[in-house]
Amino acid sequence: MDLLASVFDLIITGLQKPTLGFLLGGMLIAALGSRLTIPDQVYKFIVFVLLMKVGLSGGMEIRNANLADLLLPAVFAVLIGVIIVLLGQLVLTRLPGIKPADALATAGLFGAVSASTFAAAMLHLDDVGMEYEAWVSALYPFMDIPALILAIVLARMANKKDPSKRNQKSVTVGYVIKDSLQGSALSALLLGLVLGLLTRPESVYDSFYEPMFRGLLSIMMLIMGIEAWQRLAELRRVAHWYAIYAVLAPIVHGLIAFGFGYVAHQVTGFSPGGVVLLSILAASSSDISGPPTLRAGIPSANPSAFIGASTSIGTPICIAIAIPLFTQLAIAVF
Amino acid sequence: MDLLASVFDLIITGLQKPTLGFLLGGMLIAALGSRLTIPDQVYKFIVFVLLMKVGLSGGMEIRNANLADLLLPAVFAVLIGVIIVLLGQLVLTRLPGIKPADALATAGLFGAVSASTFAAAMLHLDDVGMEYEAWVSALYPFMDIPALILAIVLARMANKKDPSKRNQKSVTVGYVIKDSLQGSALSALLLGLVLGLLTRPESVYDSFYEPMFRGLLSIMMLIMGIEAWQRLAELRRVAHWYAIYAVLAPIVHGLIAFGFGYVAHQVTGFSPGGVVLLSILAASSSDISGPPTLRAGIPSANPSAFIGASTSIGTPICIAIAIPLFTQLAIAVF
Amino acid sequence: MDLLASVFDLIITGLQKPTLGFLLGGMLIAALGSRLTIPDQVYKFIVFVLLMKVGLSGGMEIRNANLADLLLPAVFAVLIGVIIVLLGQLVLTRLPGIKPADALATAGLFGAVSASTFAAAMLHLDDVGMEYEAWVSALYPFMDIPALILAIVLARMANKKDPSKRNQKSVTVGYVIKDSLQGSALSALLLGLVLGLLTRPESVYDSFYEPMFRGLLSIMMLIMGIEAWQRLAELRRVAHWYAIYAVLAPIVHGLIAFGFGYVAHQVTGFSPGGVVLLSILAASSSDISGPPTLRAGIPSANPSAFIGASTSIGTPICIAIAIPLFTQLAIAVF
Amino acid sequence: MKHSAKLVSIVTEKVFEVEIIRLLEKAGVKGYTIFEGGGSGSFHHHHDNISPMIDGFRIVKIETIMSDATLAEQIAMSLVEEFFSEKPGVVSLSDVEVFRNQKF
Amino acid sequence: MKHSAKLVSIVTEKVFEVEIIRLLEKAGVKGYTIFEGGGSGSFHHHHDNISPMIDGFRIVKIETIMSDATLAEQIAMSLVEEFFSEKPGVVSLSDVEVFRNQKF
Amino acid sequence: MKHSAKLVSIVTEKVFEVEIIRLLEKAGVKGYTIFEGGGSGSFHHHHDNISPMIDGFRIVKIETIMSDATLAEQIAMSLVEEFFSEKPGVVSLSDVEVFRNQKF
Ligand SMILES: Nc1ncnc2c1ncn2[C@@H]1O[C@H](COP(=O)(O)O)[C@@H](O)[C@H]1O
Ligand SMILES: Nc1ncnc2c1ncn2[C@@H]1O[C@H](COP(=O)(O)O)[C@@H](O)[C@H]1O
Ligand SMILES: Nc1ncnc2c1ncn2[C@@H]1O[C@H](COP(=O)(O)O)[C@@H](O)[C@H]1O
Ligand code: NA
Ligand code: NA
Ligand code: NA
Repeated sequence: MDLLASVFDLIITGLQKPTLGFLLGGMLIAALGSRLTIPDQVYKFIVFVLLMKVGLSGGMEIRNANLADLLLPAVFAVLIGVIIVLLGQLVLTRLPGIKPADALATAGLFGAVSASTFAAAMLHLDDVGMEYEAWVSALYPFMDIPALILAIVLARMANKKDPSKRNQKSVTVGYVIKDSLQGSALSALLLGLVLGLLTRPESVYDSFYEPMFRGLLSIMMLIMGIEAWQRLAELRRVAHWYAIYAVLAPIVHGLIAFGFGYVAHQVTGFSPGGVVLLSILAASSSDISGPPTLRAGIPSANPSAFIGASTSIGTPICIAIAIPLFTQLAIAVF
Repeated sequence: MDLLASVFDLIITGLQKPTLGFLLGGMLIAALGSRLTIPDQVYKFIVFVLLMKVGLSGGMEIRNANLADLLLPAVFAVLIGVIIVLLGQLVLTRLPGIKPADALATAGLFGAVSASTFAAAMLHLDDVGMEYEAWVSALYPFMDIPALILAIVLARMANKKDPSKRNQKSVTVGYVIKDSLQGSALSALLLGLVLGLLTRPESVYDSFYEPMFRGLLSIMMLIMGIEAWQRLAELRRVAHWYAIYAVLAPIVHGLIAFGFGYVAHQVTGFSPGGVVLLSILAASSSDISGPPTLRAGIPSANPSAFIGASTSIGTPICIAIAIPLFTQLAIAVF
Repeated sequence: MDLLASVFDLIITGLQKPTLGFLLGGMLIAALGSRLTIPDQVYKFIVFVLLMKVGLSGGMEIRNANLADLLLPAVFAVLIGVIIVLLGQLVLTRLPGIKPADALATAGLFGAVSASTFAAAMLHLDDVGMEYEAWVSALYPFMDIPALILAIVLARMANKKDPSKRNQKSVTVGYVIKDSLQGSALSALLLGLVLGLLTRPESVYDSFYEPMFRGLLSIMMLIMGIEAWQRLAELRRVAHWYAIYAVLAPIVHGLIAFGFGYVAHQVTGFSPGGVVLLSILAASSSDISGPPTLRAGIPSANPSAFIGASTSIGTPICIAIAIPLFTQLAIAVF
Repeated sequence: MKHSAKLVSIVTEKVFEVEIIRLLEKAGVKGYTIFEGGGSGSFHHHHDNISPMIDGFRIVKIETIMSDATLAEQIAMSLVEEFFSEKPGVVSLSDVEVFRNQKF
Repeated sequence: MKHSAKLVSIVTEKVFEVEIIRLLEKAGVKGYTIFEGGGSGSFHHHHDNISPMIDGFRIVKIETIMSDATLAEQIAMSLVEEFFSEKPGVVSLSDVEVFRNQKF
Repeated sequence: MKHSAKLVSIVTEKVFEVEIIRLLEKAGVKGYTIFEGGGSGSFHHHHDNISPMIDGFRIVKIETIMSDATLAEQIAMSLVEEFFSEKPGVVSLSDVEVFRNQKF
């Protein structure tokens, strides 16, 4: 009885978190047909400020970090990205009514990383007072890029077997790496890391990027909520297996990463908060740069399927459930 | 002599308020042909943040409010909206050179509410230190929607008598309610109210929405000043009765609402600041969602007339005169 | 040995300034082909807030300033603008492969003023703790407008000699003055000055414009860095003399202005910080309103030449070298 | 293979966009493209970069290519007669050539 | 009733927009529509999403439909000869069909 | 002097813009203009003002005027056959008249 009550309490408290409130609020107003939208140029600005904040704080911390500590988590991040894509291919291609191209694009998107979900996780840890290595943000590309590359390469190999599509222009691995790093999200994050590492941005960080973080993230959550609802209509038109995959993927992927993080904790003293962030990198699915990269890399894949699964279901599940879940798990385990 | 001096002092002090300063500054630079504009996506973002701030603060207060206290002011708000439209129809249709459709669209716009003028009034009360119920913002839709509906319904009835226009598609009452609530301004306000009521947004409110309020409102005032001047050119092309109506309407409508507010003060202890805010809801005329709703609902009405009257004259009069006037009145009366 | 070490120290410290860091960061990511961009509507908003901040602080200070103190620097500002254009014409038209129209447009752009570079200089002085008259921002139009007018008038006179172009519509001096003052940058600055002078904007200044300054300037620097790199490709297609001119011009123009400023210091007690700001007005080249004014005024001039020289080389040199250089010079001289 | 088709261009205020799209979809068009802009006509001015306050009054152009010329003319005609009798807007038709006829 | 008319399309830099509108209005056009974009031609590149700093260099397209074909050609010709001799821009004419002829 | 020319209009998703521009430049076009918008077709919806998150999925229209009609048709045909076989997009051709033929 007590346990039930405490779980209920936890849910209520969770729903009262402004982050989740704005996300659900966005879904609600979209469901009610509201014409409220955050203009796309404002959206890009918000993404920029959030990622610059995450990057700067990471970079300022790496200055004093032991670089060797980064190594193991970075290797694990690559492994996790690869495992998610292979697992996704294994599962999705086996399901009825799912084209290989769509399966791989979806798996790739879930292997890649959502910067805004990651920012929400950082804020959550700040709020519950769990410490973490700010440089975990530097792991982002290590998981994101291999996942995207692998998905595109596997799709191309699948296509090669199909003679009618053999003359398609192939996208090289180098191209995908370059394209990912040049995307606006990764560029902003990496630039922030570099500026945080090499310059002394404390004054501008304390006067602008840090104070704006919470407010802009609330608007970002609203946008993601609106978007989640909008895409749901498209998702409904494709096989319902995507929805089931999207519900389970954040939990399963987060657990896999939690396991790797646990090892890193034992071996190099990776902090519990760091383990949670690594789990959220894995649990999240890309919402900004992943989709166009996959669109260009696997043009035959149906965006309604892969974006729908990720934006409409994967991301809300990740924010509403995976973030508090893995935080609680870390409290329980460590 | 002393009285004259003190009135003069009041005017000077009023003109030095940044709110009014930015409004007049906007009119000035537009009059001088400046190409300075605030981009429309930024404008939408500013509107969003202002309304979210107003909504959140209202919602957080409703938590502790006695819901019964809201009832009477809400009923009064509906009544005021209806009275303004009927009064406007009575007066405007009697004047020479004014088409019924234009008369009703103008009356509807003045019955509806300007969120940004309302925000300016809240800031004014904060500055003079007069307390008010933050939930007055929740009265917005109670005045806005009935006014718009009534204007459109009356215009439709007028059209029915005109046989050439009988086959026009009719806009239903339900459509107008839905359309109003789905508009970006009301959506943001109501979303803020709900989030303020149901979640604990204090952290994001204190770190972002509250600190940004004054600055973004100053930019909003600048935009409204520019817009006021731009529309003046169009207003000049229509009957000058619109200008006279627009000068008097904010004062007359504000006085009507002040009377209702006085009653609410006597009956339920509605605060003096609340009475001022109710008066400004009435005195203001809609600038964001009203115009397109009326455009769709009364397509034969000339936007140069109704928007010109409201944006060019009604709003500046309301901010420059009605806000300080009704504040002084409240100080004198209560 | 000690001197070398201290110069080296100075460079390292300079590179760690966030202002310069963001500028170089922008060039870096553009060089790497990043798709990160700050949307143009956001850019316009940033420019507005920066200039409003500079204007407001200037205006609030003029209230207590002795107006006679402004006179000499204002006259000097006009002289400096004129000298820069004449010097530019003298030098550039003598170089091989440079058309007179291109030479004059380039000289005009370097005679005109960059508001964002000026803002960066103010922040630099704040950071090193050197005091200055905030009203120096009011000198901006005194240097900017005469330089643009002179360049356009000289280009027109050169064209008159060319019979094939005689029937071209002439742009009058009055038109250029009006067009400059109506530009978005000067409008915002002058509006800020007027509002700072005539109203009491302290509350909104302290709660918004001042706190946002450092952060928005960092983003402005990023944009300028990206832009600098983008334009470099175009600059390469024109005579390399432009590049050499653009490297030297900020230093030479700054020195000329420093000399005038020194005289003003002796005569009216113009502060050392004021002298630095006057030097940066001269050293900078216009990036927002100058280019379109010159485009309309000298349509036959090739924008790749004049904008390339200014944006790609002049501005970075001015921020990276001229600002610290003239600050050090002021410390040494005064 | 090249086919001739009709391009129907509809210029109106954004506030009427949803309604027109609905009419087009009911009439069976297979696709359309929308652009935002500004303009000036007999009703009132629609500046493209000022007047941010009233977004719904911006101008939009809706273009749809149809292989069936008769249907295109019918749609254009009925829009002009029923929809644009009292609302601002302009409808025009022009000849284009397309490939993959089944798409239009 | 369907009428044939001429569509004049003018592509140029935004900085020249005001002047061209003034010329068109003087020539008696009854309406026009403006779109913003980007482009590339012989003068220099005009990217559609980079280079936010110099808004005036963006590309705009001004479209005006006229029922009087001779007037349309005259306007187009004089723009090309007088206005665009030294300025970037492209003018083209095409045939369209409109209804409500009095509007054009 | 008036010359007849072909206008090639290509509507597609922004994510493919760079590639198409590269193809056009390789094919020798002398200039082009790009507009952003929204649209709807057989692949999926592209709203013009919602869905800010995925900018690359917005619709763009690329217009290029060419004096050589055969080249224009060839470009259009090869785009449809090679590029748009599996990607969303529409290519159309129409007749226009231009002045200063050397520009196209
Ligand atoms: N002759 C025309 N040529 C091109 N666009 C036009 C023309 N007339 C009207 N328009 C467009 O249609 C909109 C509404 O025009 P109107 O119905 O005349 O108010 C205008 O704002 C223009 O964008
Ligand atoms: N052949 C063309 N087809 C379409 N648009 C063109 C063409 N040539 C030039 N333009 C447009 O006109 C602008 C100015 O071109 P230009 O006068 O060649 O510098 C370019 O930026 C393009 O937007
Ligand atoms: N019949 C059409 N007329 C105009 N534009 C179209 C048409 N069909 C498709 N489009 C445009 O081309 C884009 C891609 O279409 P699709 O290849 O059918 O998915 C759509 O989003 C529209 O912008
Ligand atoms: Na992931
Ligand atoms: Na009202
Ligand atoms: Na200068």
